[in-house]
Amino acid sequence: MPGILERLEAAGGEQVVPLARALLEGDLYVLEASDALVIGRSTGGDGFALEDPLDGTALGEYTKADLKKLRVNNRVRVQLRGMLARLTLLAKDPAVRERAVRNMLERPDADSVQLLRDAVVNESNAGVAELQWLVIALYDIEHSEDPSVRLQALGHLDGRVEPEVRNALQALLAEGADTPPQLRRQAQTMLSALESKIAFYEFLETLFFGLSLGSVLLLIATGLAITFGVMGVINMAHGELIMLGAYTTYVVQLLMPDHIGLSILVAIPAAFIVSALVGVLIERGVIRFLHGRPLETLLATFGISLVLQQAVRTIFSPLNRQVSTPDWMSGSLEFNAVFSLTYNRLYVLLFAIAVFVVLQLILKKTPLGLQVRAVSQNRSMARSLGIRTEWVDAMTFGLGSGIAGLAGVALSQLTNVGPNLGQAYIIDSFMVVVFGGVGNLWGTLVGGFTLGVANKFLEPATGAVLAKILVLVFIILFIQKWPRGLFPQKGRAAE
Amino acid sequence: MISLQKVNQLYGGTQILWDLDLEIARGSVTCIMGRNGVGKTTLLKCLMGLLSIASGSLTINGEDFSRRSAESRPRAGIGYVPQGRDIFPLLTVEENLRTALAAGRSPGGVIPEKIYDLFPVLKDMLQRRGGDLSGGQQQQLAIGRALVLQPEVLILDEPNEGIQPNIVKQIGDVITQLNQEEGMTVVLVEQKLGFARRVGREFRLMEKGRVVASGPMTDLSDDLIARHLAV
Amino acid sequence: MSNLYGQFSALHQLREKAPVFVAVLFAITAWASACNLLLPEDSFFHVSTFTITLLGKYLCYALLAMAVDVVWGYCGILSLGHGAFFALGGYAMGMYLMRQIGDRGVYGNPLLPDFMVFLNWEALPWYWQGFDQFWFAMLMVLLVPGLLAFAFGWLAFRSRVAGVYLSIITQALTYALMLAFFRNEMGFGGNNGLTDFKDILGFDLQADGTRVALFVATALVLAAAYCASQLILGSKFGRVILAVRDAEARARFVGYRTETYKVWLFVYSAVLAGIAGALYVPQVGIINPGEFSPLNSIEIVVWVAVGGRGTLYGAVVGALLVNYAKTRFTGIMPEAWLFALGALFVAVTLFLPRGLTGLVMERLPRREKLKEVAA
Amino acid sequence: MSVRGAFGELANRDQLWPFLMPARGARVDVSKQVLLYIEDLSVSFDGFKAINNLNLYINDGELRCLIGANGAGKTTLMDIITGKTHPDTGAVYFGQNIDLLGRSEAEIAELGIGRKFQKPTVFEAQTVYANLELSMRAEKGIMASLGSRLTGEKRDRIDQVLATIGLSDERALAAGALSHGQKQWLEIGMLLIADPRLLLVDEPVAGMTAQETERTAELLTSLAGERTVVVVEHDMEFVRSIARTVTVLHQGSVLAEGTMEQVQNDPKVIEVYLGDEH
Amino acid sequence: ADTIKVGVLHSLSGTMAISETTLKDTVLMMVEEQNKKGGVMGKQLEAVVVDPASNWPLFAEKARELLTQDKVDVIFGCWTSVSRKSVLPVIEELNGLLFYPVQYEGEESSKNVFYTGAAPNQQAIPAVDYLMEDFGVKRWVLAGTDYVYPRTTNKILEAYLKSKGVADEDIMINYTPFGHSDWQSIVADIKKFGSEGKQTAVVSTINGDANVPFYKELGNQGISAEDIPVVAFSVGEEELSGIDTAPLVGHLAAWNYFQSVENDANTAFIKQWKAFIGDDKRVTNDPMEATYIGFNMWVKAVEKAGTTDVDAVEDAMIGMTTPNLTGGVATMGKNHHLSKPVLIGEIQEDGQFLVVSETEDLVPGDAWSDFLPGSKDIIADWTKPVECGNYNTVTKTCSGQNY
Ligand SMILES: Nc1ncnc2c1ncn2[C@@H]1O[C@H](COP(=O)(O)OP(=O)(O)OP(=O)(O)O)[C@@H](O)[C@H]1O
Ligand SMILES: Nc1ncnc2c1ncn2[C@@H]1O[C@H](COP(=O)(O)OP(=O)(O)OP(=O)(O)O)[C@@H](O)[C@H]1O
Ligand SMILES: NC(N)=O
Ligand SMILES: [Mg+2]
Ligand SMILES: [Mg+2]
Repeated sequence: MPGILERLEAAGGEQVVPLARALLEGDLYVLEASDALVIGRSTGGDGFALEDPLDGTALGEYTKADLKKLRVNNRVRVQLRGMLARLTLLAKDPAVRERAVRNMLERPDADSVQLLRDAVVNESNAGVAELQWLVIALYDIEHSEDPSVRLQALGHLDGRVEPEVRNALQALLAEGADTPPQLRRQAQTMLSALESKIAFYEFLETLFFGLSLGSVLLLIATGLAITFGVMGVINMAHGELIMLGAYTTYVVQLLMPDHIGLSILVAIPAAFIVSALVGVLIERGVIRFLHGRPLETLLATFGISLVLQQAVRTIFSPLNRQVSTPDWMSGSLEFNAVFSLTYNRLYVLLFAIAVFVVLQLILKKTPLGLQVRAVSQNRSMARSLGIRTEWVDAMTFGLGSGIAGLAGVALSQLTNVGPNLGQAYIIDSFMVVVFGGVGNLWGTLVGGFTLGVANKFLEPATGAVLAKILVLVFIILFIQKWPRGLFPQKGRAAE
Repeated sequence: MISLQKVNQLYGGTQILWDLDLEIARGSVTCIMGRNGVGKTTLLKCLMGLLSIASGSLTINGEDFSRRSAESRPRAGIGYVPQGRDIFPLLTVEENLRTALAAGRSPGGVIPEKIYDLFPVLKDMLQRRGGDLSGGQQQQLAIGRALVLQPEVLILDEPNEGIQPNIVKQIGDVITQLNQEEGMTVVLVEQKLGFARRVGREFRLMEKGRVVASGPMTDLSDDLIARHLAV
Repeated sequence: MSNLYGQFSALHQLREKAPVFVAVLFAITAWASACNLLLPEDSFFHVSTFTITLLGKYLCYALLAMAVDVVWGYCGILSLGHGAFFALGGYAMGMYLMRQIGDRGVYGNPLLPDFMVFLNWEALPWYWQGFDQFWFAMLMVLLVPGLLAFAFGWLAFRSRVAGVYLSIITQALTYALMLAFFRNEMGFGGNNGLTDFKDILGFDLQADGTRVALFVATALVLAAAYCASQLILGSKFGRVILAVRDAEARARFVGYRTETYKVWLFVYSAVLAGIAGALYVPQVGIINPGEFSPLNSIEIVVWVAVGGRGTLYGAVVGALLVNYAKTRFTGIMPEAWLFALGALFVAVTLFLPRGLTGLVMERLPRREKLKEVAA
Repeated sequence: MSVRGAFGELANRDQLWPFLMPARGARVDVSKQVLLYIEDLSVSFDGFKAINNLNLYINDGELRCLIGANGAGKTTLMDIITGKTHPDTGAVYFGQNIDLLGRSEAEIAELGIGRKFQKPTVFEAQTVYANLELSMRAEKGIMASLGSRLTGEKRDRIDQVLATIGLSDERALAAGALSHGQKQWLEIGMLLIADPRLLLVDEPVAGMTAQETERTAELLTSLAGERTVVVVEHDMEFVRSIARTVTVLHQGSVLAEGTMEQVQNDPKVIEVYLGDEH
Repeated sequence: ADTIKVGVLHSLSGTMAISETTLKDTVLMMVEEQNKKGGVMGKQLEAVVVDPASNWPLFAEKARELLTQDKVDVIFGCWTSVSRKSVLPVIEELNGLLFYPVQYEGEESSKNVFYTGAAPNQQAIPAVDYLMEDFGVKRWVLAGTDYVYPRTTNKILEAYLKSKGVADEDIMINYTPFGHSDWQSIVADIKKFGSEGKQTAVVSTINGDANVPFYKELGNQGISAEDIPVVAFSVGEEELSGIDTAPLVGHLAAWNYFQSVENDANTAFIKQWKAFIGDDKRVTNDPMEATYIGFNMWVKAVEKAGTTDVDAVEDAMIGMTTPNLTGGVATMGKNHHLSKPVLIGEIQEDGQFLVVSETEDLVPGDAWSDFLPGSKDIIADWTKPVECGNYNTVTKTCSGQNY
């Protein structure tokens, strides 16, 4: 195969780009009937629309059975990429050109650099040109014998944070004593500047990781902050309600396989409703008989969680289910070569905050918020004031459960959708609610983010396992000092 | 307007109310008296639907309420100030008052200003937690909260427990005022004779879960008191 | 609140019932042991070694449940981390059993347990010293859970951590320990834990005689613990404990240093749990960090609730019943047993608010029936 | 101490673990006839001054009535004396020598300061009898309660108190099942049986009938002299019937102090507390 | 008895149900199939299924129940090593027979157990060799879940890599807790580690549940297989069926079987499985093949021995051969481990693997690793005259036997 690719590149020039791309992306097929190479684009289900790999003419619709996929492995992929980079170096679209140059960053070879030297003089886009100079400079620093060329090349590295830059500088500094001192000095100052820059971005990155972990904690704990924090139900089935939300996402995707991007948006209300309904069912069926016996709710909801888990195992099988990530949630938002934020985490973070805000509004702006607190503080008095306690209980539990469902949607984008999903999160969610202070939503918010950030700043130093242990120990010690969490209920009655 | 006939009530195995009969007339101020533990609070809780009655009937405004939920009482215009006040401790004073809006009897869903006129201290403390208030302040809050309902009948269980004298007097005045100016029916459990005599128009004496004597307040003789209230 | 009013008289009844409990326990133990050892295997009345080990395991769980009931049922301390004390007791015993293997391990190293050999440990860590002595190991069975409980309780109760806050930090405690014991660096065999035990005090662990002896020992310990707990809780100490459960602040104003009471009760309970763990390990043949799992601890609480909280024998009955149900259900309905178990838990809460023993006790005559008021 | 002596002491069942025993407080020094000193006391909650620069002295053996508007800080004052609330500034001394601040509730109770709460608080799940047993003056340490027996003497004492508070028939009833007034009595009983040096009684007659009020008055008066009693009440008849010295609190400080007569006619007191009727 | 009882000891609930349920179904399928063929020695097989619920002590209890109450003749079961360790004393005490179908860390050979999954030398080492030779990998991240299998495998790999001249600073070892779900920092670290100019690869011994978030994070942080390939030992077709595979294409796994291997036996097996389970989308995987081989070998051994008696079957098993599903023949070694081909596959978009490398010969399973100092000198040989699972060839002693 490699030999063939080189010949293709030499012979075809830019014409083979679509073919190479299709091969790279796994869209290249052999039409069994004619043994012709074709590009196939799935039209949903088993159908494929075929086109000619060279001129793009449509060849009609075929089914999977008519086609044989051309499989490639990593080695071929690496080669294809290099080839595409070289072929598209002069493409019209600056973005394509930029991608092509970027591809050469890692290990520029003499041929490619020569291509670049030719291209850079005619490059109209400043950004692309800069990148091209960077590749050339990296090559020169590594290979040139002439100190002045190398010094000049160093100038092109200024202000860049690509890891290749750092490697080049380090390599230069690691050279023997015959490197001119001026060059060394220059490289040294650039390297320290670069490193402090990278350290800063690493700090930002860790912070984001922490906030992102915090947002997951917040999401899983928010529902519990209501059912447990406000209503006082020790809801061991909370994790399973999250799980139901995730499975709902899966089912929604099954129902609309061609609209993965949209399906997540549909799944949000769907998961809320499914989990909320199950929550209302649990409340009406079990919890309402346990008023004033909060500890017993632990036992009952533990039983319910077992049943829900096994039910999911029976219906969906014990295997994990596949939930796809829509395109708009994949990849990352790149600020520069060392700092980027992954989209899925970013959306989850925004989503968590949005859920929190909406919930606050519901609790603050509708009578429900006041009534549920009244009911939880003194049920019979609430009834004597005309509060429909049964309705309030059902709605509140439904709300908390629905939010658990929303957490499930988010988690389906981050982790396994399987019967054990809930168990994996139940402990953490209780931890966050208690750490923040039972009955205080702001506590849950601050608690979630604090634990997330603490965890992520510890992790690089201690490793993931120890970080987790340390956070737990921290919670234990924290509670000793603040026995009612971060935001305790105050006043005479709280004692 | 409130009528109980042959009401029996049990806590588990112990019977507290025995074939109890009670009539409360519209516009009256009725004072229920009796020693500790005779079942006064229990009677009021049955009235409010907080305890279910084993047998007997309870009608309010001619409607049968003996099997209706507690929530239906405030909707029918019954306000309740329980013994021990039952303030929501973690809600602010304002929120405590707002809870009573749930019955939907306050026009526009706002707290009537007159409550602050009656109990100015509440206005000063609107943002304090109910549970932090002193006992007497809580009592005022409890009455205020019942009044947010705009009730036709106001039921008070020992409203003067722990209240400073000038406010006791004020509460008495409020009750009288509400009764006379708005025609509110008042049912009052009270141990202190002086207050009962001053505010009550009718009395009912209870003994061991039964009403054993009743009549207009003027008929409450020393003899009756000695017989039913002395220890 | 529901089951509180009857408590006190129940306590008196229990004092009458202690001999009954012990007698029943001994009768079953003696009968099962005799039928296992004396009767031929094909006899209809033969009790298999399987049943004996099973019963032994259940009794360990019963002891553990009792330990939880002592703090939860009587003092209102809902510990969601009692599995930690159980597991620590178990590890102490496991370390002794491990050292007993000596050079009979697969690598034949006389000092290092197998898992240390193949992960290239050079020497025995200091905290493994002394565990070759039975007395030392037994001391640790009591001391390690006891000290942990003391340190934890002293911190928590002194700062007046209570209610769910306490429950959740006990959970954090066991969770942290689980993660720590999972770490191979800890030197406790990582997630595989300690296993492949050979003998205890020189007796072969796989011999029927040893099994029966362990089973009988467990029964004896359970009976002793029952009586001890009964005595403690029946004394004025017990009434102070109940007072702490119901109105801790009031108890302080009466002059009781409630935190001291709680700490010692907690330590007592942790030691019971540790003993249970130590008895458990030789009978099931393995101890691993899974025992620290928070869900395990929650399950213990569930046993107690099913049996009936606040009555020691209730905890015992609950542990036996739930575990028997688990054994049976996982065998006869492997795919659906969780439905059955889950439904059992829900049903017990809904229909038997005082647990199974509550149901039985309610049927007993001459009990005052005082029920809660809606207030 | 000889080794044998030390061993003997250790072997003594009641003394087995000396370090587990609560240190019994030093004797109260009342050489100046004053039992309770409260000086420059202030406490605020979220910026609200509940006690404001309060000075108050209670003499040994006195029966003092404390009155004042709802929210004047009477209960808060008791909270501070009994160790429940920590003041921002000020000093509270029991006798000449014992600083109460910084001591735990239990320590203060052990010193002989007993309290009845405004809202009756009893051990609801336990019988009336057990409530009294628990409150009895005795060693409150762990070992002591493990080994504690109800001697005939103690039983007589409980019976006596039961009779005093009129709950002899309810002795086996769970305290939670008592009516409000009965709980009040039970709590008074718990106070009596603890045999304290200083009794702080917060609204003892709330919810009691006239006769019961009278009985309470008699009881409290009979206690004074040997013990010191501080009573908070709003029932003026009751106060009148027992009071020798009355202190009026207002907004966290002393507004007036004197005999009932003096206080009753103080225009400031009439304005903020009594109303014009009295 | 008129039937031969086959015990099935796989978790159907709890954390391991996700993996083990499939194996339970596989055994049931094999039993059904065998019964259709007339059973074994003319007797029908009867499967006895129990649920040890991912609870390790419960595994021991259930094993005892199967052997003493149900009196099964053989047990197919266990997945995690800890469950096997828990069951082992019981099986040895009662002289039972266990077939263990999962790749594991080695360092064990029991008279009563046949290990039909891979030992480390049948998975890890060939995978590393492939990456080193064919892909030019110079830096290594050994990432694993913190438990004994990854620890041991990584110990072996570390020793192996160092013997190949890899420097200390070119090896990064990282452990995470079970079910770890927040991989942001670790993936970022890997990215940094891999951006220092040398071709880097990740050798993953990450356990089941933690894999999905791990791969998702890799994809999102833009690490493709061409940049930093990940070769996994615990990710097979079944795990992939729960993952959106698009971002994973090109990452690798090393197994002894892939569903995609084209071969008549395999095609038949896949068809039979899909029919049995009633789901056209269900996949097959390596532990299933191991179960298949184990089962067939056991049947053959019973027929050869003419009895289900454990000792006789054990003797008959050694040297027994049966076709595997990749076109070769599996042979049971004297150390109770199988000889297996080692396949390296790249993940494809459809969740299947494209085989990119395959060992020329079958690799015999090595119970005791040559790369661990403690076990270099130990061998297992269950034939006369050694008859020992851990025989020290230097001291000529046999240690740690329990039967
Ligand atoms: N939850 C309960 N369980 C059992 N008995 C109860 C309960 N609550 C009250 N009682 C009993 O019912 C009787 C009546 O109580 P209730 O509270 O109605 O008395 P009351 O007349 O209001 O007395 P008070 O003047 O003291 O408030 C009392 O004897 C009391 O012991
Ligand atoms: N923990 C607290 N948090 C906030 N405010 C408090 C707290 N404790 C007391 N207060 C406030 O301090 C003031 C004094 O309360 P206190 O209970 O001492 O009054 P009191 O004199 O006992 O009144 P009453 O006669 O009505 O019982 C009140 O206004 C109360 O709201
Ligand atoms: N053997 C394993 N994968 O635990
Ligand atoms: Mg009452
Ligand atoms: Mg007060």
